[in-house]
Amino acid sequence: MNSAKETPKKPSARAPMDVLWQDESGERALHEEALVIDIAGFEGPLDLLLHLARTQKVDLSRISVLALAEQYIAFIERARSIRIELAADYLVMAAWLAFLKSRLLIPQQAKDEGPSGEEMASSLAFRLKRLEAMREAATRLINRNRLGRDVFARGAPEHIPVERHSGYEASLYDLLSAYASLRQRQAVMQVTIEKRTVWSLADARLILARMLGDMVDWTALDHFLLRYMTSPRERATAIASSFAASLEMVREGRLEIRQDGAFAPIYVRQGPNPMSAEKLAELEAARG
Amino acid sequence: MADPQHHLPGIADNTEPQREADARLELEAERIVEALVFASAQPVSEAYMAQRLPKGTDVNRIMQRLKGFYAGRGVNLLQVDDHWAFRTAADLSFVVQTDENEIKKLSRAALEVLAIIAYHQPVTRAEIEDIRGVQTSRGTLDVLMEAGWVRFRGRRRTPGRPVTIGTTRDFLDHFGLEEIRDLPGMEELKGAGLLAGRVPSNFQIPIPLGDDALEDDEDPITQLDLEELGLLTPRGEEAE
Amino acid sequence: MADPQHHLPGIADNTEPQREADARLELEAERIVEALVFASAQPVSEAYMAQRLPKGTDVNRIMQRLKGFYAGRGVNLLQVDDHWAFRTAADLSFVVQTDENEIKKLSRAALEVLAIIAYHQPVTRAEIEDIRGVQTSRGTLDVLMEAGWVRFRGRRRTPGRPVTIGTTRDFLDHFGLEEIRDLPGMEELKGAGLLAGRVPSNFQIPIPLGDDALEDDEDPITQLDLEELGLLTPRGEEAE
Repeated sequence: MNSAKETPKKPSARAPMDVLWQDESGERALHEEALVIDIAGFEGPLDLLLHLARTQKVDLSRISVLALAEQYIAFIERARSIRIELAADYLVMAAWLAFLKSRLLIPQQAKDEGPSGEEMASSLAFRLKRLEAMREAATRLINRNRLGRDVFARGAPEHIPVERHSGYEASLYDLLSAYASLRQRQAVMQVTIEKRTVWSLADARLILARMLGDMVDWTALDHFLLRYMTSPRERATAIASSFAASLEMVREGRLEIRQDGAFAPIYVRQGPNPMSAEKLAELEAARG
Repeated sequence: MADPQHHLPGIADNTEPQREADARLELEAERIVEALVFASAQPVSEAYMAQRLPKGTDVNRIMQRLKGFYAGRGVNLLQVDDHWAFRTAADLSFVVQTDENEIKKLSRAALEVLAIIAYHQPVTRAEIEDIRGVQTSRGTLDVLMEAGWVRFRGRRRTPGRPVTIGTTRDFLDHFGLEEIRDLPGMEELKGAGLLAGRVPSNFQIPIPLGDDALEDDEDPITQLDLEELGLLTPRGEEAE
Repeated sequence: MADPQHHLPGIADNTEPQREADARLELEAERIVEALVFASAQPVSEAYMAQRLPKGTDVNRIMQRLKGFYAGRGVNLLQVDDHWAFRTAADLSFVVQTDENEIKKLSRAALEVLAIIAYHQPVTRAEIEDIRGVQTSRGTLDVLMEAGWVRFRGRRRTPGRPVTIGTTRDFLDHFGLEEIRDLPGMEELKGAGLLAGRVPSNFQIPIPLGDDALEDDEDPITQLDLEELGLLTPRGEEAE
């Protein structure tokens, strides 16, 4: 539940435009089961709330905000219990609704600052009504007679009236997109993007092999790797690759490995079949 | 040009030829604007037509009359802002339609954003996001701008001077609207206070502005907007 | 369809509603062909129209009548073989043709240079080239000057005293901006999807300085300068 990013959206899969165009109500055919799984289909928490409100089957001005808040929170809990990644927006809304719920249930103290539960509830109801009104407006708009679909312009225009004196045609959009793409192009050309350091398995194997000679006794894997870690950012990749390489080397008998418990330090030492100097030279040569 | 109806009776020997001359001039003006508008696929402005007519011609009156003349025909004269265009009658779409008549389909999000811009303009991106309760994903506004339906209008004179967005004349043309006030359901929405950019305690309803001219609305009066909008919403809290 | 005039007299109680129905059908057929011919990019054949009309409709008769209807108007219906097209009346070609060939699309390079001037003004030629990373061809600035969108503002007080360039009032008018600072900034360009979300951390979009007042490091352009720049001679050589 730590995803702060937007969940991937696939509105077309769930609410295809065709539905919106043809279906006046704009109601989406969604049953409860799908709802639980398909959070990605919602365009944010308000969309989800609106959907839940719709299932109350009452006029939006008469919905019970309290019931709605409970439904939403329950929904989020269910989503979390089956480990659906939720965008931060949804969690923030859940927290806000929990706060709203407490405000509605507990009488407000006289000196209490901030909006009352009723104010918050009516603000939420307003926002839902407004969003729904905009959806309906969008549907009505798109169902109007549209140029090029229902209504047509002259097919063989003879003349383009030039209203501007400049004699040149360009829109603000043209101008801005030209500028943005130019600047972006130049920025990409001028900025050297820092190469991300990643330890390959081969790198890790070579480094481990080099170290083998020095290792007299059990040595903590990450402890000796520190020598090779120039920056903390390399830590994760170095440990991951070294660990994978060490397993392979254990299999070959070049290394022994020991860990006393989960998350305890990992120790390594030379195995029964150490790497020969020639083999090491070969590896070094291969790496260049 | 004098309106024939305003001539005084009793000086008939003078008014009769005058009236005829007026009628001839009027017909000629009608023919000229017909030709101008018919020849163009894009709406033609009254100002442009006025330049091509005798000085002082009341273009709008002529256009209104022509509009009536074409009302029942297969091709209608439509007003878009202060521009005019001939378009096939909507009830005949079934005959005119061909396979090539493909129009771009909009995503649900883009359509919603378009409606919000149309009904709430001039509107900032923050306000759009407040209404939808979600961030506008990349490419949504882009698509609408590329279609030529929305544009940056200016900046609001509030802290941060956010850029305001509005619809274009192409938008009106595409959806067959004379002006932005003709948007379906506009009156009801206004009446219900749903176009007010704020919570119900404040029942001030801005009149949507479609004109090109920036209005006083982009003044500190709307300063309340952003702060107030953000305050009671979860998105606003998140931003804090 | 029977022509009403061919009905025999004496059976009036039957012909009156019949005649009305015929007239309605006739008008509907007229409307359909009007729309078809209007919307088509090429002249439309009678055979094609017949397919879209009730069986047995005499297309040619309808077209001939429509031709008469439009004869005195600003737009005429013309027959080419058995195809039909609308054309502006020949005697009105002067109104329609006055500004033929005048509209040109701005080249990509010109758009880029214009945008750089808009955002980075006052800007010198060398700075433009630095931002674009390529040399600006001689004609590009000329085009923008000709369009009336950019102007020489002054000279910068640096070695070589390079000329500074800025936008004009016409530029603002054309692009529907009230002032140059209304140009969207980085956040808005990103929000509109015009700029990718990931730009280098040092990436900046300047706030354009578009005042007529000269900057501190700018000198006004003098008559002498203009001559020196070759601007007073036709299509002057640009100072390289």
